[in-house]
Amino acid sequence: MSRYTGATQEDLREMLGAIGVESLEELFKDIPESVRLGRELDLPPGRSEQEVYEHLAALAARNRSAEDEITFVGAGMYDHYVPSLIDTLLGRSEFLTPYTPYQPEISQGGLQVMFEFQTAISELTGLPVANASVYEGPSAVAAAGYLAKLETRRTRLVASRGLHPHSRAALATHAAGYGMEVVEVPLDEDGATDVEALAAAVDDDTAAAFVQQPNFLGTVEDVGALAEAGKRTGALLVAAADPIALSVLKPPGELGADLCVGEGQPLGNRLDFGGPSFGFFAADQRFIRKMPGRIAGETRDVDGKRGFVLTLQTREQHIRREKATHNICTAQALNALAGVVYLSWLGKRGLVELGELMLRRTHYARETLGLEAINPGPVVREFAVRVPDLPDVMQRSRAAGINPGYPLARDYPEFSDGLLIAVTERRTKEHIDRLASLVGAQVPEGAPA
Amino acid sequence: MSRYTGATQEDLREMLGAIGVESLEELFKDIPESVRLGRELDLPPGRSEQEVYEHLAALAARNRSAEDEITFVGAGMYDHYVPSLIDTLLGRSEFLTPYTPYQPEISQGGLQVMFEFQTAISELTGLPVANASVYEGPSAVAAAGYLAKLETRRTRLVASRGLHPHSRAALATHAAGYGMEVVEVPLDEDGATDVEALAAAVDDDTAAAFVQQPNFLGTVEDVGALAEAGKRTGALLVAAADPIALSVLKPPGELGADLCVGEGQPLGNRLDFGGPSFGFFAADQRFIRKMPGRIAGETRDVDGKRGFVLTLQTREQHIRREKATHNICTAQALNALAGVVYLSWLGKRGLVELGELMLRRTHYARETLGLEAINPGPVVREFAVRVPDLPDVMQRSRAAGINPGYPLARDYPEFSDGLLIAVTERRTKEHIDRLASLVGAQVPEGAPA
Amino acid sequence: MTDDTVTVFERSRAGRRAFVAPETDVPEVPVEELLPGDAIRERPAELPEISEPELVRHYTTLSSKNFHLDEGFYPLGSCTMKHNPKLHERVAALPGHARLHPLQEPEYAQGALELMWNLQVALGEIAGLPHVSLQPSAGSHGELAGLLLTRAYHEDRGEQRTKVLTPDTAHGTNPATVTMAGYEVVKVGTADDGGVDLDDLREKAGDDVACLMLTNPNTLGLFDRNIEEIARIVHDAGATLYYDGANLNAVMGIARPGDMGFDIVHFNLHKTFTQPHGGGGPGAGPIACSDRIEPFLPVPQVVQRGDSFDFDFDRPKSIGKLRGFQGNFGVFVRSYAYICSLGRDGLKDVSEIAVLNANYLKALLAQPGIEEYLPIAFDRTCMHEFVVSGSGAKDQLGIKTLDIAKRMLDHDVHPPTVYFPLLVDEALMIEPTETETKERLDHFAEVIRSILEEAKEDPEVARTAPHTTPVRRLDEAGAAKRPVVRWRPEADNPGDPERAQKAPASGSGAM
Amino acid sequence: MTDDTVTVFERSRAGRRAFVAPETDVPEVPVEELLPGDAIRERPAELPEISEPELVRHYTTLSSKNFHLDEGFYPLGSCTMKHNPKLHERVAALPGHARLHPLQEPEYAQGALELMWNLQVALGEIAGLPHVSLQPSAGSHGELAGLLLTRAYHEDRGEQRTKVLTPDTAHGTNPATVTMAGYEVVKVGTADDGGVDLDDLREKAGDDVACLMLTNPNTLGLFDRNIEEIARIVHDAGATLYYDGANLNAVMGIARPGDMGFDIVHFNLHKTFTQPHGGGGPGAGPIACSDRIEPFLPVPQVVQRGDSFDFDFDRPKSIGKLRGFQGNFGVFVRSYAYICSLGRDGLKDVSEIAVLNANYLKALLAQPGIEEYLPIAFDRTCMHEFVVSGSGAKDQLGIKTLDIAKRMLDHDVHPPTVYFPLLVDEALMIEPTETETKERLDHFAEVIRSILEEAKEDPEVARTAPHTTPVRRLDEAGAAKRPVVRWRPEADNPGDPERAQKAPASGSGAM
Ligand SMILES: Cc1ncc(COP(=O)(O)O)c(C=O)c1O
Ligand SMILES: Cc1ncc(COP(=O)(O)O)c(C=O)c1O
Repeated sequence: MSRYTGATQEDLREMLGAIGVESLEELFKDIPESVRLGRELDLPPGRSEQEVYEHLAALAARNRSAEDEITFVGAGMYDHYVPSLIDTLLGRSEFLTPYTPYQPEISQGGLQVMFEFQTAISELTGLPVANASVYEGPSAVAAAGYLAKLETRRTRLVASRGLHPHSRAALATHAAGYGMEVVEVPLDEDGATDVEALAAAVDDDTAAAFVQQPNFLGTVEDVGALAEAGKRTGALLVAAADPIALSVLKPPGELGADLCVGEGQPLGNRLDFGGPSFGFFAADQRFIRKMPGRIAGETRDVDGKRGFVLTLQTREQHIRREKATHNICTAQALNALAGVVYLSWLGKRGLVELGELMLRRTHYARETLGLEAINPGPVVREFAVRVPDLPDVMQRSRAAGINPGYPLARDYPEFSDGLLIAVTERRTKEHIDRLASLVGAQVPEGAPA
Repeated sequence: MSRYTGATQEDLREMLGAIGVESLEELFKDIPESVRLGRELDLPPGRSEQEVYEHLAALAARNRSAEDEITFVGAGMYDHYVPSLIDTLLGRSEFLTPYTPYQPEISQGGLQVMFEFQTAISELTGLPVANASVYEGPSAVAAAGYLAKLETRRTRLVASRGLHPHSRAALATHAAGYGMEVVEVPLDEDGATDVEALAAAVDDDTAAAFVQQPNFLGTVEDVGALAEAGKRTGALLVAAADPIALSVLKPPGELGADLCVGEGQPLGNRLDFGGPSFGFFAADQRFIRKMPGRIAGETRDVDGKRGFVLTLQTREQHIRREKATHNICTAQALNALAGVVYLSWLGKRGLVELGELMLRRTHYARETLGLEAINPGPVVREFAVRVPDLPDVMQRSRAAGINPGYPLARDYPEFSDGLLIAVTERRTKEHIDRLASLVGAQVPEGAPA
Repeated sequence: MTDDTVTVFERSRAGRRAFVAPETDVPEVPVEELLPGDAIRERPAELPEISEPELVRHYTTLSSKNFHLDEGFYPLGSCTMKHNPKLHERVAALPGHARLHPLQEPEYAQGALELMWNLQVALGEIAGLPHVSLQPSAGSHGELAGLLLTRAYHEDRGEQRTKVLTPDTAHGTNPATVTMAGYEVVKVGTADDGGVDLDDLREKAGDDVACLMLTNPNTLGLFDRNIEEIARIVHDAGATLYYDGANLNAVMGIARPGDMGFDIVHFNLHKTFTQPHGGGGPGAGPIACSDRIEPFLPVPQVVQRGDSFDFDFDRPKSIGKLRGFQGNFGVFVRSYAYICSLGRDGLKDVSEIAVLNANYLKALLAQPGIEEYLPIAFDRTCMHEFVVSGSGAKDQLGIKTLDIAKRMLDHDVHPPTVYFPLLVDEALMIEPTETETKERLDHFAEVIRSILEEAKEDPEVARTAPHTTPVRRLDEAGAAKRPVVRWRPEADNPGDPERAQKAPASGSGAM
Repeated sequence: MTDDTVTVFERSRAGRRAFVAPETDVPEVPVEELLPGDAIRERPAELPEISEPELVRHYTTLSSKNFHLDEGFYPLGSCTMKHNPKLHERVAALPGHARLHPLQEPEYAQGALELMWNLQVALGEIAGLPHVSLQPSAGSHGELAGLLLTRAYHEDRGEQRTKVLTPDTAHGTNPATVTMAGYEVVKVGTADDGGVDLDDLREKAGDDVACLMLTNPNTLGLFDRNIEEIARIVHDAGATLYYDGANLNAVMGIARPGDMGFDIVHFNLHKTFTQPHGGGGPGAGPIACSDRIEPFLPVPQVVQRGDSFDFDFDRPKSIGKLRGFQGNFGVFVRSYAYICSLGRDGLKDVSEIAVLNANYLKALLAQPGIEEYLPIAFDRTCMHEFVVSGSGAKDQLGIKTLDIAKRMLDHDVHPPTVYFPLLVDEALMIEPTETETKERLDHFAEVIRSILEEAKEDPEVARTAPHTTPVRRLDEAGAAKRPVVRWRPEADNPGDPERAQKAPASGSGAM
């Protein structure tokens, strides 16, 4: 008997008796011998909690985390400080262990959290409707593509090259399923989406145009102009956005975006080597019945008391099956809880203070480094530069305990010497100055590693 | 306004108005100018959560903890594995944040935990009555001395040199207050308490005799014989005990001890550089009304429903004031909770399995090291050996990431080359073999550091 | 103030704060100099202003209105609500895991890659299919991956197939996934023994069929004895056989999908491998597949090179990426810890006890006093779960399955899954899981018995249940008719005690 | 099973386990060969046998029966129930703190020693007394330390003093400590303004007096305006003046005990410096003192040597050790984090808002409809807390302070401290703390008003309160008469539903 099961020998006897069988074996008689495993699984034997802890701690020790080095890597996930109260609240079994709230009367906590989360996302994005979360950023972009298909019945999707490479990849992968073609729009020499090219790319069969604010290089896009260009032929404008950047940037909803989606990790979620986090999905009112995923709504109980329920479920797979607006079932409720707690912790003024601090440190970093900028225009939390002999510089910097950023070569061959540098409130002036001393322009060629 | 206070400017205005004063200043008018500070406190300004975290993390990083080295140091506190569910349960605000349960109707959780804790301690010690915790081990020994004084009105206390040095020190410090003299009984050549010497040391004015099981050197004492000798003249026999060792050792209560007290840290509490942990205090039934500290009792409510309350409070300071049996008020409830959860986690069989594992590893370690034993007799979790050129050996061992044990010189000048080595379930055979390769007898003289 | 339905937004008071910003250590350049005027946000997002103590209280109080697994029995059919070991939260929170950036070079993430590799190996062994991708975010995402793989596989062979078969007992995500993957759903009937109707299958398994999606044991909790014949039919038609792994908890170490003939499997790590549900996620839906499907797996794949590990992006036939980065690593950590804890013996024990518990509870419900009202659908030896029909209670007691479920809420147990699977009238789908004790199962049967007996006296109690919960039955129809999906100041006046009286219509999100 | 008063022992079932032992990697020598026969335990301790899931549920369910600070208002007078920041749990749990062995050599514990040093410096500055020992385990332990220091100080001067003065308003630990420290208690009266009766003090402050123990503000929440005169009298008598720091929350950054003339101070880190109470500890009671007391401080002392830190054991005049090791370090970490977070400005803000909140709540209770029944004792501007008397309610409404307190339990607020201080008839001692919002204070006043109004209609409701709690009023007299202080199998038949009917007498611990 394992430490997680409770059946004692006595229980076993009584229970088999009540069932009316002789042995556990008998319970599996419906499984044809020919498909039985007939041997033990080829796995190690079970271990004590202590031994498992030691094993996983040893594995963890072989990773170099943001606790072990000063990292300027971002590119979609960022090393923000996660306040302690998030650990405390997410650690409460009341939030951690329930299933999706199918019984609203005993799930008001989770349902109200969803309602509050939707409100916060709606505020951030400037769009009236938000769902209770989707998986994460790039698949949220793909989900937006599917909504555009359902809405317009068109077959083309146009995506800026400023959209996160993973978002473009996920969009293409999913579109191959729902039968749509994805066309890419290039960046201009300032590292912003080429507005003319976008205008030219959309045609009468284009269901949606995708941009990202700020874009992958950190460039602040002219979303208004892109929306105008992208919606020229009746396509939807989908803006992927960094929720923290929306502290200081105009909400896409106010600039003509029909949908605003994105990666929620910066909002109180850990890096976790890429997940779990959450994706957010906000839309204009007219899409409310085409949204993917869970949506909590306010209502009353039979006594007139305020309460919350999962609503508009006729969109969903468990009711609508093949006609559902999306197949998502389990989403990211716990991560979304972290998101709304984080936003409430920051508060109306705190979010702006955080955004402005990041903004200023980002520009300070770019100036201090003094390297050739790939996107010289305004940036919010991230920027791209060209670094002469990047590999050596990376080497030297990492040897000094600083991870200077994400090399662009894999995703942008055109920027083979490009480095994407991200700043958060955890990267202080002192960190930035150390970075500059290692990779900055003034560093003498071939300085000692 | 700090992040922990809620008074906005508007609140301030309204509240001062309701009070009928102009300013906050006015509220302090009773404080004579002459004793006002009249300047700012000479402390740094407040900092953000993130900055405080970084500061404390930096301090923590400058300690070498049991996470950073393989430690064989014990001497009163031990590096046991603390199961994860203890973190989860102790982290629940419902346990973490309430005060002492003065309102039983809304404190049944805490009160039942105390009742369960008392039951577990009673089981371990073989004595019928246990309180809900005292501060920690050595002060629990001192508290036993005070009970002995109240009970016998005698003025002498006799303590074995096998009693933890801190217990002997705390006993002396407190006894100086309640006006008692402490006499020490030496150890015999086997590192056990000298029974004859104890018998000789107790006289008609002796209130209590103190022994420890196992003693500070790890020696398994003959508690039965010591009890007989110690109680010869009507003194109480107080046995300090290691609760984990009582997994395999006969409970002092079954061997004639009147009181059994000890340090609770080994029971699911962290090392925490020495505290907080808890002290346990168990006694024979006849002392129930002279016990120190809180005691939970079972009772019924007006509807006949089972419930728990703080009981026998007429012993306590808040009722009895100068006639109280002890001055303790705030004790160690949360740490005691960890203790009873830990014991329930181990369970009836698990505690024995743990004890036997430790016992076997301890003897394996002593044999494998092959050094001259200071206490050659039976030991349970700890043993003392003589180590030629101890300082160098310590050096070499620590350089290799192993903390070989606690040098006895400070507390036992007679064992200037003595090393006290502790084993827990976290110290594997492999750890022990590595220790042997560094400090064992077969290590060549002056091996390279 | 103490109205426990007040949102955090309504608790806001201008000027309060829980957050204090780190000092600005760089020049305080005006925002206007750093951003183009028309890009600057004009009005800040209306987030709550609240102190830390009140923020903690708000969410702590909300949490206490949730029923949860650490509180009691949670036999939600098809959801495998097993105990979530606390160790898993500890190891997932280790900074080496929790603060590891997803783009850290493999060289500096060897521990994480080894963990993923070990988990892949274990899942492959459990499924009997050698190739694993951990990338999908949940079960339904894994299903989508499975159909995208199927499409890629057929296209690679120059075949165009347009249909996917799903049994009428299938979970809703199956048909929904089929549509999203660009296929047409074709339903296959269920035979009298609860298994797939073989004749119907033979008839529909033409060369336009790309895949049959099946879960075995199926959603009735029954193991399909004809699984080999089914596999033969599907493969003869050139289609793939997809295994919806939501019910894997029944057969670990006993029978493997790969050995049954399945080509592709998804796992629900948040079911079988005990990732806590979090009130609706996160989860993870890794997939395992056979050699012929392997070339099409998503990128990147974790690969072993000598005794180190790396990501392989160079997979020309890959369907690409399903999401960002490598998947829900934090979930992998927990499920890997689970597999390490249980090991080969423990995993088999899990399935044996899960099946024992289900059959024992089924036996308890087959007693007079219950069975007349809740007859067992397809009464056979079940696997990890079973389905009863509320038809009897409806006809003889005048209480619906919904009423029984709602009345359970007053008894502090979570109701089973209701009204699913669809082909069972007034269905109650019961999955106790292996981590429940006999006492819990006995108690649950007693609760059902007492509800039925109470209904004989007075059905109204159940019809109007629950009576002891934070709220009672809620107006779901009204919520859907005039959806209020976010809080708005004009609708809800902060702290206004009368607010609870207001009609839900107010605050309608119309804009 | 679901009886929520069943103990963990009663849930035990032979054969269950939550613990799995690490493998035995050393020879399995029989225990008999390692231990003398008569030392070996014969029957194992009767600990519960229970699986991890049920263990977690047992204690989670128990926890939910506690009222707690993260749930609501907790104005327990003299206990300073302020918010416990969650950051403190995070930093205390860092392995560098939590797994640091107390006997680690200072060389390898520099971070811990620096933290203790910094905390000592901060506490010394706040108290206005330069020398600090962090060793005492709680306030009462600090009091004992203070009197032991006083004794050592006088003995060092060859003086024998036998008496210690305590005001009649003193907390119970003060007189209890006096006795434990081997002194005789002499009570000093309280003047009409709530301060120390100076004449009485002058009379009693003879050369046999070792110390006056005082808290200022005192337990009435009043600052003693005559503190300087008091200090003069005490010092003229050659006695020490001891400051019970439980009420320090009122004066941080505003006035310092040292500047008032106190020689020795204890701090309650679990009050003023927000260590969570844990349902009755842990806490810590550091002491600060003046130069003349310093030589007697306990060992070891943390000292700074250049830019490193060490323990000083070589203190010939020291009173020795009060406990093991260095004190409750984990508590120090939290309180140090608190001081770092608030800083000089924040600490003063704490005291100002604490006093503001107390005076505001006092003003609310001075309204008609309340004040007639709960007149304020010694009505002056209060500091961080104040005391009202239930005398009016008792005479005019026939409900006692206890009834009012119990009725509050039905309103989900924690009652104030009751029946203390002793010199106020039917006392209610109310300390809101600075972390409460105006809304909470307003609500509390409304609760009191509604209870009083309800009592006018029907006092029985309060007399029989509480009505909505997990249990109702409990038989405390019976519990003390026939104490049952541990569970016993013969008394409580596991899982027996009737057990709740049994008389408490059964299971009496008589043996
Ligand atoms: C049978 C079955 N298939 C698929 C799913 C979908 O899995 P997920 O919720 O992880 O997307 C579920 C989950 O409810 C299920 O029960
Ligand atoms: C005024 C006063 N003095 C002393 C104490 C005792 O402090 P502790 O409980 O930490 O021993 C208290 C705590 O209730 C108190 O309120």
